[in-house]
Amino acid sequence: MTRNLVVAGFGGQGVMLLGQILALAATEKQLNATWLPSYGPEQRGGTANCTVVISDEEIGSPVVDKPMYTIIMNNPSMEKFEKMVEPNGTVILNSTLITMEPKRTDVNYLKVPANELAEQAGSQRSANMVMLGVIGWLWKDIFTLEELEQAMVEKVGDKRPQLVETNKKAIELGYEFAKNII
Amino acid sequence: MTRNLVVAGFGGQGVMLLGQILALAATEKQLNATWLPSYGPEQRGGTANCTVVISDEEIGSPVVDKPMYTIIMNNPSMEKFEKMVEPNGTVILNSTLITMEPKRTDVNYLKVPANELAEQAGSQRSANMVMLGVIGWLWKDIFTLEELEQAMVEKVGDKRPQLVETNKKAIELGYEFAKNII
Amino acid sequence: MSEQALKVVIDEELCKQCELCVAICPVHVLRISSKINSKGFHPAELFDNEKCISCGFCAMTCPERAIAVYKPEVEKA
Amino acid sequence: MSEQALKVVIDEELCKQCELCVAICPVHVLRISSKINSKGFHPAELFDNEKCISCGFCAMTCPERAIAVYKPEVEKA
Amino acid sequence: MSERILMKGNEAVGEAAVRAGCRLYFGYPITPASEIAEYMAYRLPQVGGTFIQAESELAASNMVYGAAAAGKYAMTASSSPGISLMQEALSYMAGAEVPGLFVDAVRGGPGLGDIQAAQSDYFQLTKGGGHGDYHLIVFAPYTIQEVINIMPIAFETAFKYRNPVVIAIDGLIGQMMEAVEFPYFVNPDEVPLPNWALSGKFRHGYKKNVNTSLELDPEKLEAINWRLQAKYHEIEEKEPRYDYVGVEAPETLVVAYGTVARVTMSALKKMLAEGKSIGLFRPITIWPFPGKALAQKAVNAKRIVVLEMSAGQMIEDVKLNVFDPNKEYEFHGHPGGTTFTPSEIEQILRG
Amino acid sequence: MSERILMKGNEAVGEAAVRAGCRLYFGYPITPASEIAEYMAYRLPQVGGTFIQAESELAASNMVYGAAAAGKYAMTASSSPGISLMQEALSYMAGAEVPGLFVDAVRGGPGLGDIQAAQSDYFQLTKGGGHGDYHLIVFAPYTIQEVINIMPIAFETAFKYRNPVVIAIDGLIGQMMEAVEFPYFVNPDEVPLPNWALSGKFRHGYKKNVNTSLELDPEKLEAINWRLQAKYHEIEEKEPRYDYVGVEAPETLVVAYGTVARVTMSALKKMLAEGKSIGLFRPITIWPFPGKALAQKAVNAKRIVVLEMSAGQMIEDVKLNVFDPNKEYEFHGHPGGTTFTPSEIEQILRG
Amino acid sequence: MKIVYERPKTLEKVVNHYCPGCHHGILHALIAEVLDEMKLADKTVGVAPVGCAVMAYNYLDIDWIEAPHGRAVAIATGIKLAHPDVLVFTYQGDGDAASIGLAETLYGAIRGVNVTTFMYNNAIYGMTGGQMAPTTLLGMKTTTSPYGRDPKREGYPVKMAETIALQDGTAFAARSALFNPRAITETKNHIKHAFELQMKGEGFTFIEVVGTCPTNWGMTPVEASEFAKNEMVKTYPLGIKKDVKGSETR
Amino acid sequence: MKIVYERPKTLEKVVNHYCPGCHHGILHALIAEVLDEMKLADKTVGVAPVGCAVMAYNYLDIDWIEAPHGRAVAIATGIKLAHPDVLVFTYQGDGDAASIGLAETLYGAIRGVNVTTFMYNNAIYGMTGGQMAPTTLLGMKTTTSPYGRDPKREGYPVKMAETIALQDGTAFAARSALFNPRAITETKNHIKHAFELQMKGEGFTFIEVVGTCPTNWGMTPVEASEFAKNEMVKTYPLGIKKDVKGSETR
Ligand SMILES: Cc1ncc(C[n+]2csc(CCOP(=O)(O)OP(=O)(O)O)c2C)c(N)n1
Ligand SMILES: Cc1ncc(C[n+]2csc(CCOP(=O)(O)OP(=O)(O)O)c2C)c(N)n1
Ligand code: SF4
Ligand code: SF4
Ligand code: SF4
Ligand code: SF4
Ligand code: SF4
Ligand code: SF4
Ligand SMILES: [Mg+2]
Ligand SMILES: [Mg+2]
Repeated sequence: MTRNLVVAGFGGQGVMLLGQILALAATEKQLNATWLPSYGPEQRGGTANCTVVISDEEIGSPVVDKPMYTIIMNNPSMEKFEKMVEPNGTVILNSTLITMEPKRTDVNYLKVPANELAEQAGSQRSANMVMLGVIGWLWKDIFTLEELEQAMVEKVGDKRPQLVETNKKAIELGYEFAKNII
Repeated sequence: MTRNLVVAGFGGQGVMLLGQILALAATEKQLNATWLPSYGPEQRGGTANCTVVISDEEIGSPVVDKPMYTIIMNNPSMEKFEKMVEPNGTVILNSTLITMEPKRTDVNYLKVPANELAEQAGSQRSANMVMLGVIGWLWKDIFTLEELEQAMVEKVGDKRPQLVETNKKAIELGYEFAKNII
Repeated sequence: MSEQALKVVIDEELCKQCELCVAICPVHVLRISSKINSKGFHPAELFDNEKCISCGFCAMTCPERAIAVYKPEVEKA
Repeated sequence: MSEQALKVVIDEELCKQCELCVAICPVHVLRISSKINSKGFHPAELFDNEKCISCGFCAMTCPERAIAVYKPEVEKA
Repeated sequence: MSERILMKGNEAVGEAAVRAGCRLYFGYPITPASEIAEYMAYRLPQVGGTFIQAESELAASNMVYGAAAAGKYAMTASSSPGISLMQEALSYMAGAEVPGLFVDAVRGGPGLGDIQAAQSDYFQLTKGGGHGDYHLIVFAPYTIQEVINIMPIAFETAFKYRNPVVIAIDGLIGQMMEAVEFPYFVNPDEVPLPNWALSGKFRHGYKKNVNTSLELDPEKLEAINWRLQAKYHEIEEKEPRYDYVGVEAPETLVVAYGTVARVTMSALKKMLAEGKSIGLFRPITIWPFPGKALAQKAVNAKRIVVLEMSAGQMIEDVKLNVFDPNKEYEFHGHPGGTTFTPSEIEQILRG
Repeated sequence: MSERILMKGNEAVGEAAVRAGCRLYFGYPITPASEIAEYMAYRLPQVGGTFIQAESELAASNMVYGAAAAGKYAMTASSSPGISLMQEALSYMAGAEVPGLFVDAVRGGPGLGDIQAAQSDYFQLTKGGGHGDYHLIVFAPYTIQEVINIMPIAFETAFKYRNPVVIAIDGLIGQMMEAVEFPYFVNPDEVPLPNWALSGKFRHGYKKNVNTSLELDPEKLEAINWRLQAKYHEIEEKEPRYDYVGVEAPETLVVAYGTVARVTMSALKKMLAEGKSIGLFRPITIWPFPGKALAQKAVNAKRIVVLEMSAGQMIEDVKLNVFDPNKEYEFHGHPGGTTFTPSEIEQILRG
Repeated sequence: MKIVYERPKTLEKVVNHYCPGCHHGILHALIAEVLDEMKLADKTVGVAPVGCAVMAYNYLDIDWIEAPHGRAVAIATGIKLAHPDVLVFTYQGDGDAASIGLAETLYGAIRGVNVTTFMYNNAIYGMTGGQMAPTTLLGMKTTTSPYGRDPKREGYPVKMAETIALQDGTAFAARSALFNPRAITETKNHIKHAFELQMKGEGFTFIEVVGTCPTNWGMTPVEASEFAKNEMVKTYPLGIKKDVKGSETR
Repeated sequence: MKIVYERPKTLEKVVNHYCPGCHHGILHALIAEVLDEMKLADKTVGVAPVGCAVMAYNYLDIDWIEAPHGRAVAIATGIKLAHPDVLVFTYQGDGDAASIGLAETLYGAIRGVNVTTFMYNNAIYGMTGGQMAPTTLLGMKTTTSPYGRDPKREGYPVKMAETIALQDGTAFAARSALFNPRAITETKNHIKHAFELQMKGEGFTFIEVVGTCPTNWGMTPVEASEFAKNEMVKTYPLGIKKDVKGSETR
């Protein structure tokens, strides 16, 4: 079993954290995982993305140019990453912010109103956690919802305990959303 | 025609100057000449030597390890350079200061009381010029006495005009000395 | 001079919403607007042209030099 | 104390004939000797032990620390 | 037993050094190595160690020089332009036989360049960026775990041969996260002070310690140099490290190290699964270069493919060691901080 | 017509630079290069030029960087440890495409070493002692006259390719005297200011000049690097220089440069006179290395003898370019500042 | 309408890369204003540092060079001696000018090179993400002084303006700031004065500018400006430290 | 006979390589005397420079390291942090400490490193044969200021003791000399005081020692000492520039 995923968006959208939580959850399960960040040439602001690879074997390249899954949080990232996804791969896009129309026919699109769901959970800033929930459903063969929440708490709990509850709710909303539309 | 010569002694004995004057005299005659200094590892004081090559052809190595001629001004240099001279070569030694006995049988020794003759000329410091006169006689096929004196004046005249006369006298004494004993 | 001529003109695309101009204005006539520019910033705006004394402090302080300031001529003449 | 005991002892092999000691001696009892050491220097020498006041200035000044200085004990006791 | 923790490469460099017994870090910030310094600034005080932010890379490298000459495990980390500024110190340390650990998080050059992962310091690190005949021992790990595994070896090797050691990584290894374990913890108090250490402690009996790279007598300096060369030859005999994945005597031999080797892995495994006659030779030490092993692996190879994130540097060592004009040498490079992608490599390997 | 004058090598370096049109010298003293600075300190004020004793080699090299970026012939001279300190500036200048002349009077290393003639900076100079993929153009003349002949070419080449140029000499060339002539005198006022020069003078029409080696976008930096590589390839095609003395297709091919080549001359001529099948291939540029010409000369050679005042550096380029395992490669070296003697070389060549 | 303030001509009309509220932008603008007023843009070369201002060359419409970290004054010296009639200034961070480049900066002063150096003192390494600078205040937490700068461990803040003023080749050395219109005006006066002295060949001119780094100080721009005004100036007192032409021209 | 003066034990009994009359030898001896008196030879590491004193390691019977040119204080910092209980001093020339090594030396003071630096100020580069030093007096001819040092061309003499004194991490900074017994005694007192401060962990201690270079000044040793006393001190006034424990211990 090997899964890989690219998460892309603006610097402030928490795409790095999303990836780290997945890598952490995998590590806790004694799976192998790599998390690889990539920042644009702008020193501040601008777009950012990270690549996560999870596997029960030794991981080859942490660099992935044809990801199986992508989570895309904004238009510029849609421009850049939509075309990279592997044929038959899955594109999870934040339909709240992405106005561009999907262009490919050989991949599966999953439109998630991430910011809206996050707002329901308590804060737009948890849109990344909604997406975590969505991936959680898609990868339920690997993780339970609890395992993902647990990893989130480990990552976030110490520094910003006040976010834990909102995040949990966001993860669950994402999970439910995915469950219902798939 | 190619001649080479090593001049060796203490730092203060003017061995470098002697070599430079020969190189200069050769250059003025449109011959080729190289002058190569070598200082001991001591930064100050200690022994020093220079190698002069004069030729009417293009000069190959300015480094000479088996010189045809050597002028040796003191005991430590005798130790080091006597053995290097080419078989049938000529060792001109300063008999005023060198107490060591010549060891080789395959070279010609020329003992010159350089300091004494220099004293006669006016200053012990002109011992190097005595040796220049000796070489002048040995290399009379190349230089006239006047040419050597001329080169000496060019080298020394500007900086220490007061030395010119003494030096001239020393060169002449050396020349005469060589002429008489050979 | 027409009443409408603005004393303070802010280039919204240059503005980075730092609020230094807002904080420095001695008569408090600047604020952050609800508009959004192409970089995602809400630019500053002048909300009371009348009260503005054209002191230029906002322009001097603006790190982006997004502000131009004008003074009505011969107003009191 | 014997009259002959030297107040100033110079290690001739260390001396470099710089003359700093000669110049500094307040009572002028040092000079450069006619001896020659293995490096070719003429070492300094004390030529009037009597007059030397054992002030130590020569030793302090000597860059080679070639000088040792002694003072007669209880001389005036 | 040590546990597996998800850790950033740069932090793992710091933690590995601490666990290897290093308590002295002297550094100057530079992307993408700054996180190593930052980790050490936070971590060393916890274990009674000292972190110093030096005024420059010149100062940092000379502080390492001093601390290592005093007999202690000491290190610095920097990136390409900073490493250029350390060349004098490195040449001195090699000449005076002082150990010391240098991490180079190689970035795109020349000049200020960019801050992305690169391998274009290969020549600088392996041929001697500084003056004179000397060598640095250079490890080029390809995963965070390998960085960790190498760390104690790096210090030990430095001290064993009294020679500076470099660990060459890049921003990709430094910034990625992966689960790692630290199977060691060396108590620095138990590392004996070598008897050449400057400290006054070995002076008893008037055998003072003097550390210098100066020898004004050329004959003596030549003798010292031949002695150093003998040491380097010994290192070339004993210390080359490499890894090989592939069929026994491949037709296509790929040579790559560090990040490039790791990116190659995916394509390689795919092709091996397809039964292709291919193999990846991965130098772990780039000096000493594992040339003999490489030549052996290359015996049957028709095609030798060298992949570097540079315009072509290691390829010279590959050719010098294989030294067979009847093979096809193929170079693919990315100078300037861009990285190979797995698909690109797959395409290259499929030829 | 120029007259023949007996001159010291180091002074000739200075005089040649002045006559080539250089009016800006920035230097820091170091044996055996100090005399170049001393000559310039005395000479430049006579011709309206400027001599600056910099606070360090870092400063000196960056002053050259600034002055050359301003479009002027500028230079410095140093020796091995000082050259190590210039590696960052050299990498930057190559990256930002700034010309500038550097003289390296190579001395024995590593570290402080000694002050005698050596050739152990070959790797540092030719492989890029600094970081990143770049090359310096390196001349290695073997007589004072050749230094003089090369000087204007060195400046022109630097400006033509906008790349730093090194003239590698050593204390032997620098301190010896020989009769030389200066067949040129360039008036610097007649050298036009290139349009990339920083000065404000080319700014009219809002096309300001910006000189930088920074490019944070890795794709763009890679493109810049490939462009630089194309330039280097062009230089490799057009600018290699060498000299050859010997029979047409020798059995024994000797490869040596600089001082070693000169010392070899005596023995070589003797053996040629004896009718031996021998030849001396002498690279005048050590980068670009005249590899094609060498390979051609080596076609019939059984034995290739490389002589260097180092522990063996150029030998790698010799092997890479001849690239034939069926020849015998023989290396003889003197690391540490000692020089070959003519008899020693004769003995080596006679086998 | 009379123009009270318009964007200076020499300031290129592009969005710079500085963080919102960073004072680097103010200092850029002041230099541009003075160049406009003195009509010098056609005979000026700027030297950009390695630091947040590394791309300053994109913002002022003059010739520029980007120097290696810390070597700006050496680069400037080379340019100035190549073209003695050209105005040359270096624009540097505190790390660039006072840490890695300390020797080069001081030698500008010792040698009395006719160039002007701006040192933007934000008490931090901005570009590399908030490490300690030589100017970091005692007690300040940075990524490399995570326990707060303790002089026993991390040494003392370096006082560049004073140290430069002590050197005999310095014509002008001052420390000013940008936290309010008065400080900004003062800084602009210094710039003009320094450029005038340079054009007259009086020697090295140096302006240490107390700025801000909202991003790495973890403050809003307004808070950062306040911090500069209330805290920074305690360690870095503003004022002219040396002026060879003080009485004449001011 | 009572001993007034005997060669210090820590001064090795070898002929040094200094020129006759050079004050380097006096400074060596004073350090040796203090080490003897304080019984520190067994816990001292000296850092030799590149300069005439490059082989100082042959003359004092303590552990030594020979640093790259100018980097002595950085080397010393590394040693001191490796062995905080050991006395560490650097012995440097003026070129070494104040030109190429200016940043490293100043950072000893800024950082307040517990080491002692001796800077032998002979206004020249002795080892390399008489080039200009940062400390060369105005008007002095050297091989690289052949027309006499002119501040417009060659800049100004650098005042290290004062510049070091200005830095907050400095515990002691003084300038003294060796041209007569009184100056020598004063220098020795400084050395002892500096070593004491170092052992107490008070910070950086710096002693600039005005010396001579008869060889490159073209003077006899006696003339050179006179020149130091009469001319050097005009540019380099002797005295204590800073002493954190001045009142207590002196
Ligand atoms: C030789 C070298 N060392 C280190 C760096 C990394 N670096 C880039 S900017 C910088 C410091 C910037 O701080 P400062 O000069 O204060 O400017 P600021 O960003 O705060 O404006 C450093 C250390 C580099 N590029 N080159
Ligand atoms: C990097 C480097 N640059 C230059 C030199 C050459 N060098 C040796 S000593 C010296 C200066 C010595 O002067 P100073 O420090 O004043 O000591 P002094 O000899 O006068 O006692 C120089 C420039 C060197 N060895 N290394
Ligand atoms: S010009 Fe003065 S009063 Fe008007 S908005 Fe700006 S700061 Fe306020
Ligand atoms: S100061 Fe400038 S950038 Fe900041 S909010 Fe006001 S207009 Fe915008
Ligand atoms: S001890 Fe004093 S009096 Fe005696 S010789 Fe020495 S200096 Fe002169
Ligand atoms: S001071 Fe010392 S070295 Fe100099 S002359 Fe006197 S004894 Fe000799
Ligand atoms: S990091 Fe700090 S100094 Fe740099 S641009 Fe941002 S706020 Fe300004
Ligand atoms: S050159 Fe000068 S400083 Fe050096 S040993 Fe000789 S006199 Fe002393
Ligand atoms: Mg800063
Ligand atoms: Mg000196």
